[in-house]
This record gives sequence, C-alpha cells and structure tokens, in this order.
Amino acid sequence: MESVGLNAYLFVGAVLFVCGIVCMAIKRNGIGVLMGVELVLNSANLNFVAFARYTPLGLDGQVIALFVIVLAAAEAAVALAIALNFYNNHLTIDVDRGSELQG
Amino acid sequence: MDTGTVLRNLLTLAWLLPLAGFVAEIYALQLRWSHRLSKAPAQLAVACIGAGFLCSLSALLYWGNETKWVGFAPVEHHTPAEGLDGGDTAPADALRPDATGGEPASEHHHQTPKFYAGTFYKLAQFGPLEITLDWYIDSLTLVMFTMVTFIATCIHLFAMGYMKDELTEEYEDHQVHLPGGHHFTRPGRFHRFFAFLSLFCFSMLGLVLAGNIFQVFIFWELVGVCSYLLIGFYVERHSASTAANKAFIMNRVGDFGFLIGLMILITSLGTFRFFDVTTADGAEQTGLFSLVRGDDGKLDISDDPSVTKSVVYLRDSHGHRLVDGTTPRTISYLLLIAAGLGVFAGSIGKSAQFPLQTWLPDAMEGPTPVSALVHSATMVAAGVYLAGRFYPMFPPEVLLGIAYIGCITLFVAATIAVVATDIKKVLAYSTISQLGYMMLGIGVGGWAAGLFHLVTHAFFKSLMFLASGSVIAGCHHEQDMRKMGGLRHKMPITAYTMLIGVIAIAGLAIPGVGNALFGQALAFSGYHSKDAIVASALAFSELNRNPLHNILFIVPLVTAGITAFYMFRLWFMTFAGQPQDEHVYEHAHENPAIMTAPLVILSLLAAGCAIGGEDGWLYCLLSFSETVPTVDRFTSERVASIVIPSHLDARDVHGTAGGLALLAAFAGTTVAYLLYCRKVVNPDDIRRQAGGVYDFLVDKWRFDTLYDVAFVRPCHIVASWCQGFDQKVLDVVLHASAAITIVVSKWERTFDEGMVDGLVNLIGNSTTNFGRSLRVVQTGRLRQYVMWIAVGVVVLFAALFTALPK
Amino acid sequence: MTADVLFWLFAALVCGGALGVVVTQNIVRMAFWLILSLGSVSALFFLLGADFLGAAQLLIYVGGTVVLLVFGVMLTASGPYMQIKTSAADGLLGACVGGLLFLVLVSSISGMDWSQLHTTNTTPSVIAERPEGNTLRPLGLAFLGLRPDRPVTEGSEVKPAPGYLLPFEIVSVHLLVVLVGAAYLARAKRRANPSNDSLSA
Amino acid sequence: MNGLFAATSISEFLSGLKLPFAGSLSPLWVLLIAALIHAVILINIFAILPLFYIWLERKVAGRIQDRLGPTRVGGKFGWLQTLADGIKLIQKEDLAPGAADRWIFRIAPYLAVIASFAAFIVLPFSDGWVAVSLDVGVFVILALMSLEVLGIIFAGYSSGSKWALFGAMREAAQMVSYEIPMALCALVPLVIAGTLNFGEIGRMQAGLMHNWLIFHDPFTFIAFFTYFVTATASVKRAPFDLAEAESELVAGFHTEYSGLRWSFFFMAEYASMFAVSGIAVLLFLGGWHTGIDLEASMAGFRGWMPDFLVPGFTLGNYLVNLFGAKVFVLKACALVFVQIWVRWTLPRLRIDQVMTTCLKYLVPISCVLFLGAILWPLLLASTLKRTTILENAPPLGRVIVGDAAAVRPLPTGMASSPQQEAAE
Repeated sequence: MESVGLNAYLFVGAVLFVCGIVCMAIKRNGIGVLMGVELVLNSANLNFVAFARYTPLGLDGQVIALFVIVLAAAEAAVALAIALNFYNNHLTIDVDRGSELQG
Repeated sequence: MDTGTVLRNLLTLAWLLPLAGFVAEIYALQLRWSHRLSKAPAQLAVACIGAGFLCSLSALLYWGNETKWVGFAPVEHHTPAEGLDGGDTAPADALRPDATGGEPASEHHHQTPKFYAGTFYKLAQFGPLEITLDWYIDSLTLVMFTMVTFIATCIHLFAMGYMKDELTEEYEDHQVHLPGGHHFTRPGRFHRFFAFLSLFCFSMLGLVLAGNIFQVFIFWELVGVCSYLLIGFYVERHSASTAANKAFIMNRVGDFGFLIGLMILITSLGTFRFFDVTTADGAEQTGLFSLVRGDDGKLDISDDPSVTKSVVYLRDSHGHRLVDGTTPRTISYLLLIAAGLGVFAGSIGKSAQFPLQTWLPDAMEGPTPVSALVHSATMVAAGVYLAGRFYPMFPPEVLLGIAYIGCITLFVAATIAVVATDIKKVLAYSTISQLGYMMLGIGVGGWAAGLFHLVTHAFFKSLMFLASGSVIAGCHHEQDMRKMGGLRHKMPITAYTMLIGVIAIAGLAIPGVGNALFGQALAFSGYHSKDAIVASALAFSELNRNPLHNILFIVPLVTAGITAFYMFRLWFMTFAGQPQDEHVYEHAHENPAIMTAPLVILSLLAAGCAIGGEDGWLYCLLSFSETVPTVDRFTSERVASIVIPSHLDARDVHGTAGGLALLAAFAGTTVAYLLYCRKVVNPDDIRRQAGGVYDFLVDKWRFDTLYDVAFVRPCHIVASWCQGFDQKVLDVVLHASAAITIVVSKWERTFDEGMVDGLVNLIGNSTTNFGRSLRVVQTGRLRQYVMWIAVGVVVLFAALFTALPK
Repeated sequence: MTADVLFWLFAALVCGGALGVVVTQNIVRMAFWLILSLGSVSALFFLLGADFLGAAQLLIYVGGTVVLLVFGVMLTASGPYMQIKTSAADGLLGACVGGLLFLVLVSSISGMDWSQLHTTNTTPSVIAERPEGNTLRPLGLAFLGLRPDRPVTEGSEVKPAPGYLLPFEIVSVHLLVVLVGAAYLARAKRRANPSNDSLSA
Repeated sequence: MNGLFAATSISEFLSGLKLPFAGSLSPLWVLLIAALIHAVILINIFAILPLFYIWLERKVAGRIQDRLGPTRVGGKFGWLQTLADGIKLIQKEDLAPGAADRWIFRIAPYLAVIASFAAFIVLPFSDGWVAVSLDVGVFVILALMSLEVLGIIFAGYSSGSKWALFGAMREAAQMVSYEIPMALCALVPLVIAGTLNFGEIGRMQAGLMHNWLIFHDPFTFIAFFTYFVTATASVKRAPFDLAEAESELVAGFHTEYSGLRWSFFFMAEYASMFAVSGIAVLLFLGGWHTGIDLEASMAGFRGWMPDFLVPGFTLGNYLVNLFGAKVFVLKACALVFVQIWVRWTLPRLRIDQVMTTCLKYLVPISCVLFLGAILWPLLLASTLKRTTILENAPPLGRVIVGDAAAVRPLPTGMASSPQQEAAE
C-alpha cells in the first residue's frame, strides 16, 4: 500500500553510511573525521528505526537507536576532548600529522 | 553421663593440661607475657600437673565409687561355688584339677566392666585400617595416671627450688670450660625446663591413656624426644649432649624392634586397637586382645605339634573363631612370638634392659629432677607399662625371654651399682636393676607383681632421686659420695626421708609385728612388691622342670641382698660416718621447704603405698585390670617347655620366697653396715683384693667397651673401607665421567652454536625481517586505516557474494 | 502518498547533506551540511513513527553534538576559515572505495527479501500498529524494565517481557564516566610550544 | 487523532470539504493547504509579536530610565515606531564583510529564525489550537529552541570579525550549559503531569488557580523561578546577554550584520522570548486557563451556533477558544514584560559569572528540584495514600495507586490506554 518501504530507508542509510566512511577516509581535519563518524552512526540509527517500523523488531529497534544516540553523544564528547589534546600537542588538527605510531 | 565418659573427660583433661602448659610456657617468653626471671612458667607447670593430679585422683575415686570399690578389695580365691566353667579345657587344668574353681573375677566381669574404651578422633583410614586416637581406661590406667601426675607434681615442686639457679640472665655453667679458663655463660632456661617437663608429662600420660598400639608408639616416641631434650638440657656440656644422643639412639634400636612388631601385627591382625568396637553399621571390629585371647584369656592354638606350622586362631570377644570366607583367620604362632619379641624390644630400649641398658646411667647428666622423673615414674616406666599393657599378646615363649632379660639386667645393674661412687649413678643402676625385677615379674607370670613393683618403685625411687638432688644441691653440685659423709647432721630431713626410701628398696621388714595389724609383715612398699616378684619367680622355677630356670629365682634372690648392700652403702657413705671432705661438709646445708616438702610427702607414700601387701588396695587395683586371668597355669610346649604359674602358685610359695628375700636383704644390709659404717674391713682392701672384678664392675661389665668393639669399631672400619672405596674407585669413575662429559659438551656447544642457534636465529631473523617489511603498513595515519577497513569490507563482501550461492 | 512525498524530500536532504559534508572543504560548512543531514534524519524518524527518537535526535545530535563539534572547530582553528584540503588523489581513492562500498551495500539490501520477516514472526509490531508515533510511553516503560507491548506467556500467566533497565543504568553511568573523562582530557594544560602560538598550520 | 504534519481541525475540515469543481481534495493537497494555513497564521503571530515587544521594550526602558520612549510615530504612544524601523531595515543594503564566509553569513539568520519559528509549531495557544499536537511536544520544543544557537554560532564565525567570533563562542558555551538546568526544570512539572503533550498539560490545569502546576508542590514553585532564570539566559536576554555585550564586543555575534538579516536575529530573539514564556505559562501557570474558573461558566456557551457557515464549525466553541488564546498570550506577555523589566534593571554579569551561575548553582538546584519532585508524590503516597494534595490532578502513573500496598504488574496494552483517554 505504501510505495516507500524498508528498502528505501535502507538505501538512504547506505548513502549516509558510505558518505560517513568516505568522510572519515578523506578528511584530514580531525573534526571532519568526527563528522564522518556521526554520519555512520546516524545511518545505523536510521536502519534500526526503519527495521523497527517495518519488521517485527518493533520497539527494540528504537531502544537500540536511542542507546546509539546516547553513546554517540558520549563518543563525541570524548573525541572532542581528544581532538583538543591533539591540537594542544601538535598545534594543528590535521590527523595526518599525528603519525607517531608509525611502525 | 556414664562412667566411661566421666573418666574419659577427667583423664583427658589431666592429659591435655600439661600440653596447654607446655604451649603457654614455650610462648610465654617469645610473646613477652613473661620474662626470663619470672617464676610464672614454673607455677603454671605446677598448676597444670597439679590440676592433672586432682583430675586423676578424682577419676580414680569416682571409678571406685561407681564400681562399689570392688577393685580395691582383695578377691576371694578359694570360693569353689562360683563360676563352674565345665567346658574349660585349658592345658593348665590337667596339671591343677583344683583350679576348676577359678574364674573368681567372672562375677565382677559381668557386673562392672574391666575397662572403658572409645575413640577420640579418627586420624586417617587406609582401607580397612583405621588410624585413630583412642582411649582405654582400666584400673591400671587410673593408677598410672594418679601415680604419674602425683610424682610429677612433687618433682615439679622440687624443681622449682632445684632449678632456681636458672632464674638469671647470665647463668654460668661451671662444667663447661672455655679456652682461657672462663666458664660458659648463657641466659637461664628456667621456663624452658618447665616447658619440657610439661611436655614430658603430656607424652607419658598420652601413652598411658592410649587405646591402640600405634598411638602408644606415637607417645612412646614423644617420650623419647622429651627425654632427649631433658637429658641434653645442659646442651653445652659435651657429656650431656652425648648422653642425650646415646639415650635417643639406643632407644631407636629398641624402637626398631617395636616397629617390626607393629608391622607384624598390622599385617596379620589388621588392627591396632586394644579393645573391641562396634562400628556405626553394627559390624564388630575385634581388638587385639580379643583376637588373640578370645573371651577366656587363652590362646586358641592349633593342635599341630610342629612349632613352625602351628597357628593361633583369631577369635572375637565371644570366643568364636573368626572366619574369612570359609577359612578361619589365623596368625602363625611364630609370628606372634616375633611380634611379641619385637614389641618387647621397644620395652628393652625404653626401660634400659640388657643389652640396651647403658644409656640410662649416662642420662644422669640431666638435672636431678629430670632423673627423678625419667627414671622413676615416666620414661623407664613406659617400657614396663607397655610390657604389662601388651601382656595378652605375649605367648609363653616371649614371657620366658622377658624373664631372662629381666633376670640378667637386674643382676648386672646391681653388681655395677655396688662399685659406683657417684650418688646418682648408684641410683641409676639401682633403677635398671629394679626395672629388671619388674620385667622378671611380668615374664614369670607375676603380671600384677611386676606392675605393683613399678608403682612402688616409682614412689621410692623418685623419693631417692629427689633426696639425692637435695644432697647435690646442698653440696653445691658435688655428686661423689666419697667426698660426703655425716651429712645427716647437716640435712636431717633429706637424710631420713632418704633412709625410708633405702629401706623400702632394700625390702627390709619386721616379720612378726605387722601380722596382727595388716596380715602382712610390717614393711615399706618395696618389701611387698619385691616379695611378690620373687614369689612369682620361685613358683615359676618350681613348676618348670628345667633346672636352668632355677636361676630365675636364685639371681633375684641374691640380687635382693646386693640391692640392700649398695643402697645402704650409699646411705652410709653419704649421711653417716665422718665427713670426708671438709669443704663439702662445711658448705652443706638443708634445702628450703619447697624441696624438702616433696621429700616428706613422697617418703610417706614410699613407706605406705603398698600397705597390706598382696591383699592391699594397690595390688588389688592393679590385678583388677588383669587382661589375662592368672588363676590358671598356662603351659606351652611349642618352642620350649614352659609353664606359666598361676596366681595361686605364687601365693603358695609366697612365704618361702618372702622369707628368703628378707634374709638376703638383711644380709646385704648387715654387710653394708659393717663395711661402711663400722668400717670393720676397709672397702679399699677388698677393692685391692678383687681388683679384676672391681675393674670389671667399674667398667660396667665392659658393655660400653663391648659395644665399642662389637659395633662402633666395626662400623668405623667398614666406614673407612667405604671411604677408601669412595676415594679410590668412585671418585676416579666420577672424575673420568666428568672429563668425558666436558668433552662431549664441548662438541655439543659447537653443534648448539652452529646448528641449533643458527636455525633459531634464522627463524628469528626472518621473522624480524618480515615484521620490518610489514612495518610500512602501519603508517599511523588514521585515514589510511579507515580506508583499509572499507576496502577490507568490500573485498570480504565481494568474496562472500562470489563464493556463496544465492 | 503524503508520506512518500515527504520521504523523498527528506531523503534527498539527508543524502544531499551527507554528500555536502563529504565534498565541502571548509569545516564550518561541513558542519552546516551535517546539520542539514542530521535534521533531515530526524524528520525521517518522525516519518517512521519514532517521534521521541526524532526529538532526541534533534536535541542531542543537532542541538548538542554538532554544537560541540562547531565549538571544537573554533577552539582548534589556527586561522580564519582554516581549510585542510583533501588532495585530489585522496578524494578519488575515497570516491572509488566509497562507490564500491555503496555497491556492496546496495546489492546486499536489494538481495534480501525483507517480507519474509513478517511471516516468520507473528508478534505484531507496536510501531506498525501506531504509524503516527506516540512511542514515548512504550519507550519509557521499556527503559524502566517493562515491555507491555511484548507480552510473555509464562504458564497461564501473561506478563510483560523484561525491558532495558540494566542497559539504561549502565548507559547512565557510562555517560557520567565520559563526562568526567572528557573534562579530564580537555582540561587546560600548558601548550606544547607556547612560542608557536601564532603560527598557523 | 494527532497528526504528524497535519493539524487536527483544519485538515479534517479540509478533507471533509466538498469543492464544487474538484470534489474532495487528495490527502497531499489537504496536508499542503493545512500546513500553509498554519504557517501563515503562525508567521503572522511570529512577526507581529516582536513588533509589539520591541515597542514595549522601548517604552518600558524609557519609563524605567525616567523618559518617555517613542512618542511620535503612529500617535501619542509611538505605536508604529517598530514598523517604521522595520521598513527602514528592509530598505538598507544587504552588506557582507569582505572577510566573511559569505555563504554561511547569509544563511545564519535564517537558521536562527527557522529554529525560533519551528518552536511555535508545537506551542498551543488554546485548547486544541496548535499546529502539531505532538505527544512529545515539550521535548520537541526544547530541541527546536536549542537549534537557534547554531544560527548564532554560524553568524559569529562567518562574520570574520573577532568580536563576532567571541560573541558566538560565548553564546555557544552559554547555550550548551543552560540547556541542562532548563530541561531539568521543565521536567519538574512534567513529572507531575505524566505527559509531554502540551494540550494535556494545559487541560489538566483547568479550574481554580490552585490547580496550576506551580502551586502543586514546593518544588514546582521553585522550579518555575529557576526555569524562568534559565529561560532568560537561553534567549540571551540581560543579564545574560554576553553574546552581544555592547560594552565589550561592540554588538557581539551580529556586529557585521545589517538590514533585514540583522532584524531577523531580533525577530528570532523576541519570538524566542515569547516561546519560552509560553512554555512557562503552559507548564506552570495554567496555560490558557484564567485560574478563576471562568471556563466552567462558559462551558454552556461552547455549543452556541453549531455548523456556522460550514458544517462542523461551532462558533461558540471558537469564541471560547479565542478567549483562551487571549488569556494565554496575555500571560506570556506578562512574563515577557518581566524579562524586559529585568533587562533594564539588572547589570550584566561577566561571562565567568554566567557560567558559574549555571554550573555551580542552577544545575545543582535543578537536580535537587527534580529529585524532590520525584520524591514528593512518593512521600504523599506513603502518608496520605494519594499522590497529590489536589483533587483533580492526573493519576501519577499506574504503578503507585492510592492503596500503597497494591503495586501490581502492568496489564498488557496498558501503554496505549493514556492515549485513548487523551483522545476522548
């Protein structure tokens, strides 16, 4: 009855996910990498909520998505703190400069 | 609570109190509860052992009250109306038809149990074998407890005075000479002494209370350890440490036999327990005594005349033969003899019997209270006690051996005592001699007589040891009798209490006087007990047709005279006559009340404990707990023809034996009086006349020399051979093999370094190189990692899509 | 039909915003595109009947996290309109890998027959029953440990299924820990090299 | 039925409407037309309220500073002064500094306005007079209002001016911090109400004044004032207007703005003032109810003139609701007046004082209030066997019932029952 089904949401989620991954992969700005992470998390959330709506997963999907949001907020706080530390140590936010762990 | 429980609780308390005291005394100093100058440890020890004595005494009285005092009264032996055991077919019946009226105690057997027994705690179980802590209380146990705790209390009290020298931070040991003319100085060991005494009492009481032979062995060894500690109390003195070692090692020799006996018992009989128990599931586990002696106290021997093939059937407490399936359970008669001899070997060691008697005189190196305790009531008594306790397990052949060992011991020791000049040595040899009497008494069937003598001897010997200790303390540690004399003026209490002991051990009596009062001669304890032993010996030698066995009567009789001689010699040399050494005499003084009071108490008991003789309460008490009825003769023809006399036999000859012994004692006394008090003949002249004999005796029958020649020197020779073998052969072989090993290892080293290390290094290096080449992959760049993850996911999925069918 | 139009509208905004984040080089503009994308995701949540989740997305993500990010941008900016450019090669590589990844995702999504799920489980979905949303109370009860929407039959008794009380508490404690940890990490420290303050990267 | 993007009455009205030439409308068109109508109404409110408030602010400031304020334009009281200013601003050139990131510079005011305006979507003016009656209305309105800061940050950052950047930084820090106590204080009456739906919250405060949630218990009473303080801060009004502190930062984040874009920020600010005041009115002060129970006496009037003009439209009901809306707007305006009054009375805080006030005082206070609001009904339940001292307050969850011992498992499907009740 509805032409927009689960797959449509999943496609949107896939786009979001790929964008997030690519963002993480190509952005040299640390904050940009974080943004990529947010995109990826959101794509997962979108999928969860879509599954909650269209499959018997039900409320569990929303609960998990809510947990993801909360943990993402926590992740953002810590990651930002790390980024600030990184900036304090390197005087730049370019993640390519932080390659001390190079083998 | 039933009687058994009450008795167990009281005796357990008496037993464990000294242990608690030991722990407290040992840790008192370490934990700073007490200091080195404190008398508190001694007081604690006295309190413990005194409380133990009170417990024991109350147990004895309680038992007597519960049993209507049947154990204290003499048993009527000639009441033929009672206990007609028609089925009694023991060999003794053939010899003594009138003995069918025996079993007088059977009535009492049914009314009052002869013993109470039980298990404290099960230590371990190996298959059917249970190692348990048992208790076994009969009148013998009670008497021993009371006697041991009482004497120990006296000795503790005495020691508080005797050992007060140790109450110092710097004790100067005059007998240890350091280079430079100094004496060795060390902190006092007052508390340690009393701790050891407490432990000693605990061990001895545990031994007496033990309900199985293994437990006896445990406490047996504990007693040995304590004696080692106490004999070697002045450990800095070379003689003391040597004596402690000697005592310990000679005991080991005896214990070796003991262990063999235990092994035989456990393999043949499968239990260590003395008594029968009914386990929780109703099964009856028969104890050692019932197994061997059944319900009637007789050995159930097979009819096979050959000694090697004859067996003893094992029976339960109802007299039924035990069967294992269909075959009856038996033990070889020879094995039983071997077990008996083995266990007796332990007694030989502990009670200083021939040929292991030499440790005991040396053990006089310990402080005198220790000598008193070790050589009267506890350690040496343990051997006799074991022989008495284990009596049911001894077949007649073993008893004969015991009798001969005792006979030899008593004579040898008495003769050495005649020439000894050290006051404690005389007492030591007299102890050995008296122990020989006890063994002889047990061996010739006078079971109660032997143990009777054990108790009386404990009293008068502890008395004499303490008195000698008093002399030694009064004379500033002078032990040579030749330097004493006339001391009765200086220390009257010591002298006259000592005299009581001397009379007691000598067995003097006034034959006519006491008859009206007690039905016995008026005499001190020693007379009665020695009398009983000599009477048993006479009965034995009369019953056995072998003339050789006559020496079993003659030797103790003669020795009775010798005993009287050397004991009075001691007394006269010490207390009578003129002072021999002015220096000693001037410094001699009577000791404080804490040392003399025990003397007085003990002298009363030494005089009166055996009152009534064989009808007196002490003898009755002991004979009440006889495991094997001695109302019947017992004959064995297996190895040698032996007839163990019955109690009645001994009674019959009692008058004869007593008279002869008394005569001998008076003779000995008279000779001593003449020689050492009247100086009719100068003893030195006799010494010169019988120079060879004198030297032989002074050298203690040259036993030490004999052992030196027979064991020590061969040992040394063998050891030197072994050393030579070691040096000449083994060392060479070893050196050669070492050289070969070095060569081989050199080759191996090359191989190791070349091949093995090379291989390992190759692997390691290649791994390192591979890792280095991989290092470039770890760029540390976040974005590349993300990229690789993405690529990895893509590749993985691509692989999945292509590999998996739709 | 209505929802379709709205879906396509917001889906386009989501995808456009995400692409904008990827393509843009200016970090603040990226943040703007991110806001657009995430806000539209929240709109999609509303469309999916998850009204509470949509509001939470708005409050926490758009109002909280992104503000935090922008805040971070300002704090770490070593100059006005700082741009750390992505090299063309990187971009090309990213595009290739992203494209491949997208292909993988799309092929797996389209290869799956989701309708099978409906037949395998007969439990009716609470969301499906209530397409307009109002999931606040079920969610709240779920977090308090009760699932009245998913009854469990125990013997003859029908009980609510157990919910998410423990995870909820764990997440709360986790948040507290993160708060403390982030404060510790980001606390004021001496700079590594004070003389280089004014130099731009 | 509560629609998502469709409002109840108008969309139903539209869908029931039979047009003479096209028959009934398709749902999409119904939605679009309804949304359009709502938007037009709301934008009017959104635009007219700031006009009034700016005039009010001028007059109040003048009176407080012992002067007259505007007196000329539009009559004696200067009624049209703001309109004149607006016309002037529209006429001004739309400037963008050379150093600015133009694209964001231009977008930023719209972001602020959109966020501020979006808040009005879920704000009911009277019983049922709401664009979107959301079940999570309070949550959504707080979320939407928190978005306004983004526009300000972007504005400050993209201006390319250090004053603007400082203002934006301050604003970001302040907003992020003050959101926490504000949300916590808003939660206090919500705990009592047991719902996030503004309509339900407003309806349950009907009757006399003691039914207002502010008078429910001591914690709600304090919570109102705490909320008002945090709300003042979150709309960056004095004494918390550090983002545009004239004495330090020229004009803060909007230093570089001029013309219409500049006026957008002010529209957003004044609209936000109304919005937060509206929230306070709805959560604490009885919503559209007068508090003297006039509604009860007007209840009979609701049925007056049914099917007026079009079927389904009852004029009496409409008039009563209109009266409610007026009450609501009056109450909100009173609160806005207080904000203005405070602005011209209190001196501005320093930024560190602002942060200290929030983090060291307001957050703990609001936490305590929240805890107390939770414990209060439990206390009452254990002593008075009921969860409130008021008679017509809603049941506080079903787990705690009057009988304290009866803690029963929830019946299946219970979660849906409150909605059904609300819909009736």
